[in-house]
Amino acid sequence: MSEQTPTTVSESAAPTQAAPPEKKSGNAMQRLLGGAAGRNLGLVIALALLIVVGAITAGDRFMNVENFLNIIRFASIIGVISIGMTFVITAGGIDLSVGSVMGLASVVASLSWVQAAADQTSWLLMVAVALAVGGAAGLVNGIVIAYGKVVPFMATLAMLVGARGLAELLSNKQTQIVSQQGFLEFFRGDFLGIAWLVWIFVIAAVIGWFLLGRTTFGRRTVAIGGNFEATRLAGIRVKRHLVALYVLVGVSAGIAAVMMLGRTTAGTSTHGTLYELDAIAAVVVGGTLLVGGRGTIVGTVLGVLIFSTLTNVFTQNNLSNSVQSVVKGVIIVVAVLLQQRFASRPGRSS
Amino acid sequence: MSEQTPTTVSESAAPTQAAPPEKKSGNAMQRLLGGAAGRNLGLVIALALLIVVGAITAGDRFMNVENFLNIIRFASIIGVISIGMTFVITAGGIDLSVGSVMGLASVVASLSWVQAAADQTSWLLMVAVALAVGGAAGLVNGIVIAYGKVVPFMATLAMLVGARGLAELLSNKQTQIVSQQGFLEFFRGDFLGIAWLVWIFVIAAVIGWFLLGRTTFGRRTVAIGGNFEATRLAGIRVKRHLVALYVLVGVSAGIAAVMMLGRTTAGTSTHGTLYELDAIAAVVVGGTLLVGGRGTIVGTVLGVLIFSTLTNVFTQNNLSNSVQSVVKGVIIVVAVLLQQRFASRPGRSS
Amino acid sequence: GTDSTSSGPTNNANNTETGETVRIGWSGPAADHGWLGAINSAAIAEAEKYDDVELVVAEGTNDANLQISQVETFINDELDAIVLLPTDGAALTEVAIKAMEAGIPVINVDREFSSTFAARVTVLGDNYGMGVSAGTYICEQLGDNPDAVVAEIAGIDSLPLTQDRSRGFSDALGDCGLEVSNRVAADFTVQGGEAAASQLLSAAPQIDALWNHDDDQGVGVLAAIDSAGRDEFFMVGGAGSKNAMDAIKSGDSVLEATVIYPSTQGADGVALARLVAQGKSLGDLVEQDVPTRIVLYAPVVTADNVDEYLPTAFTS
Amino acid sequence: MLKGDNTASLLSMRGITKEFAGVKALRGVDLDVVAGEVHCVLGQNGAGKSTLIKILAGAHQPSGGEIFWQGEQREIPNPVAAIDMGVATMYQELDVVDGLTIAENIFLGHELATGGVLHRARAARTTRQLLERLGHGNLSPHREVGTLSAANKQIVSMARALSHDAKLIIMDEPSAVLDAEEVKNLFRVVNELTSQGIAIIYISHRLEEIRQIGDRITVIKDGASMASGLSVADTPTPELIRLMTGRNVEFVFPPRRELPADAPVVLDIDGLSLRGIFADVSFDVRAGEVVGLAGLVGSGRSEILETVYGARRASSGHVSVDGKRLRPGAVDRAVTSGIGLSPEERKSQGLILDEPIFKNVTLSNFARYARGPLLNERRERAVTREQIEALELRPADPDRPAGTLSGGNQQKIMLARWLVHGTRVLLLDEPTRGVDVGARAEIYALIRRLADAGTAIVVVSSEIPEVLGLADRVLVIGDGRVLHSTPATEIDEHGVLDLVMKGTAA
Ligand SMILES: Nc1ncnc2c1ncn2[C@@H]1O[C@H](COP(=O)(O)OP(=O)(O)OP(=O)(O)O)[C@@H](O)[C@H]1O
Ligand SMILES: Nc1ncnc2c1ncn2[C@@H]1O[C@H](COP(=O)(O)OP(=O)(O)OP(=O)(O)O)[C@@H](O)[C@H]1O
Ligand SMILES: [Mg+2]
Ligand SMILES: [Mg+2]
Repeated sequence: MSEQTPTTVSESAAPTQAAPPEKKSGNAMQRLLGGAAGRNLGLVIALALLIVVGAITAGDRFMNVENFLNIIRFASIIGVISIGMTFVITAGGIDLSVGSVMGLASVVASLSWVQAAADQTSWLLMVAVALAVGGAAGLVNGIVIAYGKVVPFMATLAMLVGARGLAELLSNKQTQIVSQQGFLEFFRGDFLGIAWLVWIFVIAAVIGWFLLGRTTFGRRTVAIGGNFEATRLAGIRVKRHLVALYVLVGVSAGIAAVMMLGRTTAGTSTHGTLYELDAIAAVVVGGTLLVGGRGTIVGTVLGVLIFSTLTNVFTQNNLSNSVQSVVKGVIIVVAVLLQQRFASRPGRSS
Repeated sequence: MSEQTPTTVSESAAPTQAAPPEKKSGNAMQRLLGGAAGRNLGLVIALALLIVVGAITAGDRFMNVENFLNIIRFASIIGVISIGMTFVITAGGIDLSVGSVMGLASVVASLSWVQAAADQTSWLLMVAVALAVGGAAGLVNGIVIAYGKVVPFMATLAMLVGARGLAELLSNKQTQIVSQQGFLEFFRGDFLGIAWLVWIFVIAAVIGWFLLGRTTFGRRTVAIGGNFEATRLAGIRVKRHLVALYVLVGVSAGIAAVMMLGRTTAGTSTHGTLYELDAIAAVVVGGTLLVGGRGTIVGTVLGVLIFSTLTNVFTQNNLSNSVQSVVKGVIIVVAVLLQQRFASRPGRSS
Repeated sequence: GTDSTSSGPTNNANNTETGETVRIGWSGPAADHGWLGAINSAAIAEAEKYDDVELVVAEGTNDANLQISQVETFINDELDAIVLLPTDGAALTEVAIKAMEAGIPVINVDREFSSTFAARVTVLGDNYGMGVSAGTYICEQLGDNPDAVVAEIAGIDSLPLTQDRSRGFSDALGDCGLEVSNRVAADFTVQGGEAAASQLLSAAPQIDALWNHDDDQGVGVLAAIDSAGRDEFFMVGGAGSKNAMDAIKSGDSVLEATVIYPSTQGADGVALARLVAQGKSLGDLVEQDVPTRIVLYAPVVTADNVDEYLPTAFTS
Repeated sequence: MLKGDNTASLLSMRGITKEFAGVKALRGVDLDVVAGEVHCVLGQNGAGKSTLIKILAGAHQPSGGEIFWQGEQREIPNPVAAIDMGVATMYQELDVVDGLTIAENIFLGHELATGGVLHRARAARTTRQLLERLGHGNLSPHREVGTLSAANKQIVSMARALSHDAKLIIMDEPSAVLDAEEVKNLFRVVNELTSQGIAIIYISHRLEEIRQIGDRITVIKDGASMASGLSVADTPTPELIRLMTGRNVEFVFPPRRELPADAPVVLDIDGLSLRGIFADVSFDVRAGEVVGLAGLVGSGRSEILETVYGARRASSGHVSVDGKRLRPGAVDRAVTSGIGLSPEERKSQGLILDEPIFKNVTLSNFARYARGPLLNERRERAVTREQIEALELRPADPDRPAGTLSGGNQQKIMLARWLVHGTRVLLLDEPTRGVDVGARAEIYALIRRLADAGTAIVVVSSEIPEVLGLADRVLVIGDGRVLHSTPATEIDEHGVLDLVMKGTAA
């Protein structure tokens, strides 16, 4: 081995020559369509199509302000959960327990002694209890996942089963009626003519959008989903962040529980059954990658609206749940397929 | 360059302290415990503990042959599904649609005209129809996943929703009674004193074990789960293989549908609800990695038996489902944690 | 309650007396719903009334496979009788026959088996009758208006009992020239009732009468009606929960009436199982044996008679 | 192209082009290989070498051009077709399945089986023979590949190539993860193969290897062939470099500077051990000093760096920076104390490939530019642009996803990350692995510049000349122990190898 590679660049080097050809410039329009806007455009078109179908088949019954508000009210609870879910999925995780935790939180917050205590103090106590239950469940999930290193799917599956059982035990399998007046008044009231339920959804969406896209918290979330090990080696406390994420989605389930209590005036262990699947479907159809590393709150909101509009169009047309299920299945596959077409970047191997 | 920095190199390092390059040799016992046998040993101990608890709390009612056969009969349907599920999970996929496909297959196989045709020919026609429905659903899943490149979670979630809807439409939401005599006679009967249901489970387990561990099909399944791209580059037609895997799990759902028809003498769209979660829990608790690359049929069978014994012990002791749910949640987490301890190799970074 | 059976004048005067101890198995669907919860607790309470009954409870499930396994456990335990509220009547028929063949009488409650050989006694709520009662009540209120809009919120559509209720309802409405204009199905949960009702209300801007199959999901239905601010119609409930009866009594909601679907069927089943197992007969009847089929009455509760029924109402 | 022209050749690729979603990776490449030769393919990072061989291996489909195999035009629609044709490939990214055993990996895709039922004993026997042929008879065929070092994985990959009845074996940078001893071994096998008439396509950035083993050379630049079928003997190295890079590169390491006598100790490692991997490692690094860790692959050098960094928790011993002890197993503390690690596996441990360059550069300290929790991407981009200027990172677009850059430029992102963070101690694990000659020179210069500015640097490299040329002081590591510590000027390659061999034998 006489020859030695060690080298220095002679100063005569033409600097531009070394650069690989500029690949991904494209024109502005292409970049836009390939990016987030393009992905959301697909969703907007899908939603618009659904609305057209609704308008044609159900006419004025569909195309009126009250009905749209109805759709949004209907979307709001699953919407809040989906926003929390967007964060964990963006970080490469998943939370199957959201529905069940929501049921548990609704039960605990409507226990008779909690309501009695709220009567003594303020209805905010019930809200606090629901958020605390959600947060605590999330904390357990997060610790088991981050420190116990149990895959999120299994850890939260266990929580799904366990929280539902706990909710049944606590409620004695009975529906608990909310009679706390302050609570009912607030959550059944509106602000500027729009139900509080809807405001909560809107506020959660704005906060979620801001948190994911504009803050250090969001940056860490995306980084963890993109490459966990690299993020850890960059000196970010990934475990602590993971715990925070599961607490976040737990709290969002707690908020959803409060909304559900307000909307149905009752707390029961059956609240939230299968919401996890609806939320995951909305998040992924919205364009968040299930493997992590890319998440979009706007997409999630559109995903939620698409599914709730679909339900509304079906009901307006007196169509059965069964047909709706079949259509929903097809929509999920087609939407994910389209997402992938839109999202396929140059540089991805086939 | 004159070197002067004080560097302390302790030559006295005990030679044993430094590990030789061949790290994982250990002694035979260690190797056994660290390997598949060790993992299964943990499951066997868990099962034995459960049986002891059953024997102490329920005495002779629990400890008798008929009761054990009862447990196995109960386990057999979810068991067959779990064996199919082991294959897709080993390959790094998942199938959320098994329960719903089982419901659909049970409905189609018990449609009145199918039963009438079976009366004309043979009860095997009903079996063939159920397997065909399961296989067809699996084929759709497989094609969407392998060629459409939709993540398995979403593709099979869509199938979960869609197949249930289709089953409801076909059955008109009514429970269809099986009146085909040949079919009923066969499935009511037994062989060597043991119900056919149990035999089917045993045969499926043996075939599954052989297929996964002793054939090129199984080897390739493990390889795909371990490293998809490397397997593709090794000249394996990975897409075709993936499709075959989803057809396999679909057919196993079809077999489960036949067993369910035999056991309940009725086909309905509600058969198999939530079986996907039970099957996934059994497979993962059994030691198959959810990320793929390692699968064990023996573990899966033990996982299924643990959950069904648990249910039996609870029933024998008059304990409520709610408590059972909580216990089940805890068991899932603890089992996965233990699995990971057993499976963790020396030298793994923390 | 079965108290009325205790004072039979005939050869059955000994019905309340403690007889030989019998072990009775009880298995029902998952009590994920107020009515089913009430069924469960009423059955247990009934068993506790008797010194000679030991109730073995296999807790509810919605999986036919598991319920079959539970019944097999009962058979294996050689219990004296089994009370079974099947998650699906047809699906549990086979194992019920097996129990009967093993000499264990089966009392079938609420959801009927597909074979008469599967049960010694069948206790049924009258689902068709419920629909008829609700339809008839609505006809009485709206009879003079042939264009009235009648809406229906059903329970779980795949259950035969839901189909029976809907059939009874539309048959009764048909008699007065009405029909169901909007129908949605919920799932017997509060959440499902709320979701279905809010969608229904937006689909039907003007309603005259609404029948909701189930008072438990009715909590959600009423919440939805309230948030939509709708009160142009009246509503009839189903099952007869305490909440519903309280609302009827107070008269400050759209809920005007409810059709009872007794939540004491399971308790009846336990009482009958005891009689059958001890070889006793039904008081007040002349028959030597317990009859094979008992169909319960589905009365309509309104503000006029609500006080009469409140004590039997179940807490959802 | 006329068929007749190619009858003498084994393989002939003509005018191959390849476009990835708008990216022209190949713009017309010709490659001719005759039986029994070692044909080297040279080019800078991103020139298109791997793309070309992936087309030949059936892993990619060409956008244009023709392939002739033994004179006949062929389509290679998938990897199966290539293997059937007689082309076996060792890919650049390790292409083994971790969960399978060595034997299972070797026969993956062409399992020894009858009717789908495996012959496990026969596979184990054949595997043992193959491993012996490669000089690794000590490896058990039943060992799980996931527990092997990168070098041993490369051996498995080679054994797999041998297990095919191939006429042409493609080796894409096989030596990148091998040390000097292993490379010798590799060349022995290559010679054996060529003497049997098997042709080899050999890709490497180490030009001295080309000189040692190669027969003919094809040079690719920016996706087009610059020269085809040059004879190794007749082409001097500077000429090759000029063909590859379009400029002249001299063979010198940047000059060392005398370390000031009062240079303070920045990093102090005392009795550090990681059970089962290395034991009792002690050394310190002063401001402005470059310490190199030399040793064979698998000697535990990467683990030493990772443990110093806190990515693994030491079983005993401690690490201090500026006299302050670090908490073991806490990467975040290490980073705040001023340590930075550029890990061995850039792609899996270093970069978030889908994220833009600037987010990768600021990954360790984006919070510093944030106002409270609010990100300030404008400042992040500005800072990144400064680094792009300083390091001549190409392309100079902070928004380009990191995954689309060449290996050398990806390495520069890692360095930029620690530069913007302002680290006092830089741990570099294989900083030039897979990096081309030109970029390599730039990285060497950069490392020296950093040291001169007072950074304490630890470099691990499997290329002993690189360690000797870069470092002020060299620690020789063998079997998880520090065997020797000496100024770099007082030891040569043979000295290091002697020490390592003795250490291993002991
Ligand atoms: N799947 C892909 N999608 C898009 N672009 C790609 C893909 N694979 C490679 N490229 C691009 O093609 C060009 C050639 O890459 P290739 O990997 O062939 O280079 P190479 O010569 O092997 O470099 P190295 O020496 O670093 O291995 C690069 O610009 C690379 O970014
Ligand atoms: N996860 C692991 N499980 C078991 N052994 C491991 C693991 N990681 C590393 N080792 C072992 O630790 C030893 C040192 O590892 P490594 O190959 O990284 O050393 P190195 O000196 O850095 O060599 P290289 O030049 O390949 O980086 C090797 O023998 C390797 O087999
Ligand atoms: Mg390459
Ligand atoms: Mg290393």
